[in-house]
Amino acid sequence: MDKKLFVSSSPHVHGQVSTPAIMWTVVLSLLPATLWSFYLFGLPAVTVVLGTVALTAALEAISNKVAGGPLALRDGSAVLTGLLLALTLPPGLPLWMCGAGAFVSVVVAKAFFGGLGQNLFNPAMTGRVFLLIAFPAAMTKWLVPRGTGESLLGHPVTAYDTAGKLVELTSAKVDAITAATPLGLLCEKGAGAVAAIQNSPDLFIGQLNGSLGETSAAFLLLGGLFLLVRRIITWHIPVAYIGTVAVIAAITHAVDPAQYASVAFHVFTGGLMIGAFFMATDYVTSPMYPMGKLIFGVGCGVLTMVIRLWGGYPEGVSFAVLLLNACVPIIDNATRPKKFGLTKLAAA
Amino acid sequence: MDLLVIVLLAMLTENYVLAKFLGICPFLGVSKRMSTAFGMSAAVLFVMVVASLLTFAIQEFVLVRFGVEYLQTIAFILVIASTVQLTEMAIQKMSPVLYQALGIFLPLITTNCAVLGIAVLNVQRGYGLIEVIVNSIGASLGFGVALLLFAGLREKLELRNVPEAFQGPAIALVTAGILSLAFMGFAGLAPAS
Amino acid sequence: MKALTFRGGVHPRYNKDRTAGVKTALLAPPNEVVIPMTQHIGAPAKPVVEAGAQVLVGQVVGEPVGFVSAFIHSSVSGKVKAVEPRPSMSGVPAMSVVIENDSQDSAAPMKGRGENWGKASKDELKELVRRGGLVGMGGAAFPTHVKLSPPPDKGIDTVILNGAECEPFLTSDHRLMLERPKAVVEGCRIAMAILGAAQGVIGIEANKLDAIGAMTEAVKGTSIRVQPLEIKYPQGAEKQLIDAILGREVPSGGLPMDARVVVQNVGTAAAIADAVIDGKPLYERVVTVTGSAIKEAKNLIVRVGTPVTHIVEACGGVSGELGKLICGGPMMGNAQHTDLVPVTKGTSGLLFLCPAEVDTRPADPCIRCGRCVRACPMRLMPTELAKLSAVGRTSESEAFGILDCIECGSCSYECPSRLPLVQEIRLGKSAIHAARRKQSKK
Amino acid sequence: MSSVIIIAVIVMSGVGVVMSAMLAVGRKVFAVEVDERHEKLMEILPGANCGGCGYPGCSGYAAALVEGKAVPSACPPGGAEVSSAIGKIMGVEVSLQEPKVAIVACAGDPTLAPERAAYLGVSTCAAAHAVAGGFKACTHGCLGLGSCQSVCKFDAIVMTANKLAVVRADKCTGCGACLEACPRAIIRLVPKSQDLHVLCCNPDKAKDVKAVCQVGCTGCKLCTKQSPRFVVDGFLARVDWAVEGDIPRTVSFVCAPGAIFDARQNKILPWITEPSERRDFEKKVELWKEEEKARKAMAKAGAGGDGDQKPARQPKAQSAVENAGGQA
Repeated sequence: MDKKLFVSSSPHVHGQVSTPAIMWTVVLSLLPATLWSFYLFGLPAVTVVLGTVALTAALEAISNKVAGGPLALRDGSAVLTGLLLALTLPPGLPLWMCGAGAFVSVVVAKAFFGGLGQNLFNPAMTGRVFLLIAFPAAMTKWLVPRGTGESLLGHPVTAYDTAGKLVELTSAKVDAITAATPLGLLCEKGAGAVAAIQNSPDLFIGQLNGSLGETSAAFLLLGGLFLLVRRIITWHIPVAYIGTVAVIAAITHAVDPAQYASVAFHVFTGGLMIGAFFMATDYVTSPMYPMGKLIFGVGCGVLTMVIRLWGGYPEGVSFAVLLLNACVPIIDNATRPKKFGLTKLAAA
Repeated sequence: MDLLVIVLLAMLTENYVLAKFLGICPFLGVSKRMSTAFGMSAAVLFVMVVASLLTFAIQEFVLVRFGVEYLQTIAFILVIASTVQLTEMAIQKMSPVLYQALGIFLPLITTNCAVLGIAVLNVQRGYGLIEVIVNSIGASLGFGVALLLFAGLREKLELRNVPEAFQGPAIALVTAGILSLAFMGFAGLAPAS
Repeated sequence: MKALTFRGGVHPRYNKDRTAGVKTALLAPPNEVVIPMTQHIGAPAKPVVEAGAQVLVGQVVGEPVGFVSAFIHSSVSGKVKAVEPRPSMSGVPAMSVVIENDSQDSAAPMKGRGENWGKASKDELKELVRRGGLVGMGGAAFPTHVKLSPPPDKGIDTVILNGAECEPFLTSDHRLMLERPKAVVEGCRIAMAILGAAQGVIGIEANKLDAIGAMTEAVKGTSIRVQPLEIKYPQGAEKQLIDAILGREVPSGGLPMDARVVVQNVGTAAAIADAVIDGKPLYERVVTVTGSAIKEAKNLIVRVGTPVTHIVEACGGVSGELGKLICGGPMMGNAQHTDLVPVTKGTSGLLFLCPAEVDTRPADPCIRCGRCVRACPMRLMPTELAKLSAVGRTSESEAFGILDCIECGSCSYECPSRLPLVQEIRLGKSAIHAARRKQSKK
Repeated sequence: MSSVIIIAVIVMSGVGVVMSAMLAVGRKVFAVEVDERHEKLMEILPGANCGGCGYPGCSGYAAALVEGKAVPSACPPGGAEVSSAIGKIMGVEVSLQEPKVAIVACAGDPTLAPERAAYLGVSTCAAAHAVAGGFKACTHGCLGLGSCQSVCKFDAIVMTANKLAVVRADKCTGCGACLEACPRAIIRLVPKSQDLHVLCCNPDKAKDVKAVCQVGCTGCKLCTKQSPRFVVDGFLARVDWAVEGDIPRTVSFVCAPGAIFDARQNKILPWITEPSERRDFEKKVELWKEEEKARKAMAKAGAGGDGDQKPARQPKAQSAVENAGGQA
């Protein structure tokens, strides 16, 4: 034999799934919501999304270069982080702020820890929370979605104006009015202020003001289901998370409808969908075992609702996910499955 | 309900480590192992409650009575230092392993600003005896939660490929920073009294 | 009947079509065989012939040293050329008896008990198995007589024959069940008689319907039943097989006999029948020769000690370039650095992969996706164990059950980052064993 | 004004008295005995936690010393200095041992001892050794993945450009950590004062060794003619430290494959590929040969006063039967 044979430890074959494939699949699953945000918010949305993704990728490339490792852009994780971050930002956020968020996401929360797979906190959520705390004004300046002039689902497109009044958008006249989000109104004025929209299909379709990617529960759900079907994520975290939010909303709404909003309102507004399907399920920063995933989901749900209902911030998804990220080591330690040979002992 | 507010405030919203940035020294020092962190939390719980009670007593019955409130800081430090000494002796006797693991950080609770902080805060807010106890328990629980979460994270960090430049305290501080960001979510949770 | 299974596992591409329908053929013995003394788990056998001696087919050339060891027989007749270390499948040279084949195939006298073996005592049957040099033929090569001698207090009630053959590419057991079902059943009955077990079960994966049919036909009138199993790897791993068929879990750290079961490979069962009925020792076996780098894939009856090069010639040679040569299946087999090594009793297959099939990409970092955790049939946490092993934190990995790992390879197969999890775990296990040995020496 | 000060002083003193009373009681209740020798020992131990003493770290060694379980001379990095300091603290006599250093007994880098397979997988020596018996044709040769280097706490092991581990005798403390790390057990501890070693562990016959390595010991026994300290077991030469005798410097060039290592050169001839360097080296060898001849002649003339040369003695160890009396 003239050429040396390869030798390696068994197994000698591998499955088809690869890390880059997983990352790009998640990116793909986010595309409907992204495109919808382009349609809804127009150019400001395109700028924020493309700008953030480009900046994230560039920062990742630089970090890799500095760390001396191979250029790992191929694995798609940087693009995914950038896209996820962008989708949690309000349309029209200045690009330099997007860059600051990208820096915190990719460099501080990820590269400092050693890059892909080494971070303890979800990079996109870390970036968003940083921006929220550093630039509260800019981060709560919401654009009114594009008035289509035509109604979807048989009634006119609506949005809140700055005074918190529901305005019907009858034509494509407004492109840049600042407005409050439904959750912001709920936080400030209670459930009465959002009564009109509480059970509106707009919540589901997402013709509302809010962060780019979080407005449309429908498209996010579509992406999430795609990931479930492709077995990229398991049902545990999304079901536990959304379920917990629904249960708490149902109880509080039943107790005091004037103070607390309905289940549909809580489930379909804010960042819950994107958080439950895309942020909380991030492999690196979520528990490994089924039981742990359920605990994680429930924990996220409880904290989200605590912050939404009684906290100072209108939305609690990003804080809740980060806080539960911090609990992952403890959850993992506590929920290790019983190994084979300990559960069904052969009856003597 | 007021007491619950005090606990939540002390534990989460005004978390001594992550929101007020007090007691960072033991937070970074003894958070490498879960077991040590647990021992430290217990020690801090004991010291905080005892020190709060003692300082409360001294404030009420000595400093105010004799009109020497300006001696507050020095008197409190004396009390706290003695309490810590006592705790140290007790731990050395009862759990030599924990004593070894805590090392220098045990005597350092003496100068731990968190313990002094709570004693001073109790006086500033004019808390009564029950409130003092509740507040100190809440604060030490908050310290414990932060320390345990952080210890769990640091245990995991040991198995991750942190770049050499960031290993050790550097990455621990970055982690603590992000954890602190996350705790900001509790802002406004329980309105300050 | 519903196909049974266990929790966890993976679904690799089976790639069995190329040889599943190919009838087993006899391979003419080579001009020279190299018979290693280490063909089994346990102490190496001691060579009992010297260079220059004349030997017959089936003559003992190596005697066991101690209880956990096995007889080794000549697979050809001819002259012993040398007794010296030769390259072996373990990668390091092993003491071997080299025999020049005189092509006479003159056999040593074989004394079996014939069809009325039922009259023989248990010890007599066990001795026949021992004299036959039988070892587990599924790959692990554990001496069979040891497996058939559990402490009497174990109360063995079931013998399970492993016909799952869950390793991709391999079809030697499949062909054996089709071509010699009676021998398999007889072997199972003998094992049951030796162990005093009332029940016999032959577990076969549901993708081998013809084998299920043939075996169902062959077990008629016996207390043995055929159990179809779900198509999943590692369905044929002892502990998983017992769990699937009987719903019993072998306790952690225990052996199948702790669940009152003895598991034998179907090939071993046939060999038991040969040894007891005909007195024929184990000097040949069915080997599946396959893979994209071999011209003609075949199931061959190969004499022990036949060099791989001889088999390659018989299969039309290598097509294109050879990238990897694996002894056994792709999930648990061992890569070889040369084809100059001889086939042993435990060689169930030879897999020839072309260079394109060898994954040379470097591993990505672990992203904690948990696929390995879901795949692990022992319900361990492979990625965590691998990391702990890599940094040498053995006490923790031991506490998390690293010693329970059966090294089936499911975790590494599933890993999207292609991390060498099994290799790290294996190293961690051997580090623990080494530390224990050191401790016991002190 | 003075009353204020007095009150303050009284208050603080009062508080202090109460607290110290509390502590005094505490001291009684929680009294713990501490052996202060432990602390003293910790001060003098090197603190590298290398494990060379066989205990978990310096603290473990100190504890074992205090308990009387360990001997004072067990700290290899500390050497004689630390041993005697320990002896002083513990109040015992210390028997000094000759300091040892590790040596990698393999000279066959991949240019001299070829690789037989392309290894893929975990990049540690133990891992590679376990896969198909290692990727090197010689199953006793250095795999060159640097596991010994990574366990060395003293930066005493360097990997050559050709992937071969070499110990730097000046930095090596003889703690033995690398011995454990090497899956092929080709690192051994040798007396620090010695600088000629056989760099080969392959016990196979000459034919088999030649097939896998250009610098492997073939067991030709030429070296035994040079010095009684060389012993050939089977087909592998080694230096027997128990045998007294001198080793002429030129011995490393008698060895046909070049498996004998001269630590003074930190190199063996086959490693030098640069032609000019090779020529220099060869010139040096010629010089040594001359020196050696002169020295021998002097010894023959019976110059008993030669200080640094021991008179040839009869070999004491029975293993040196091969001794041809090359020096007498």
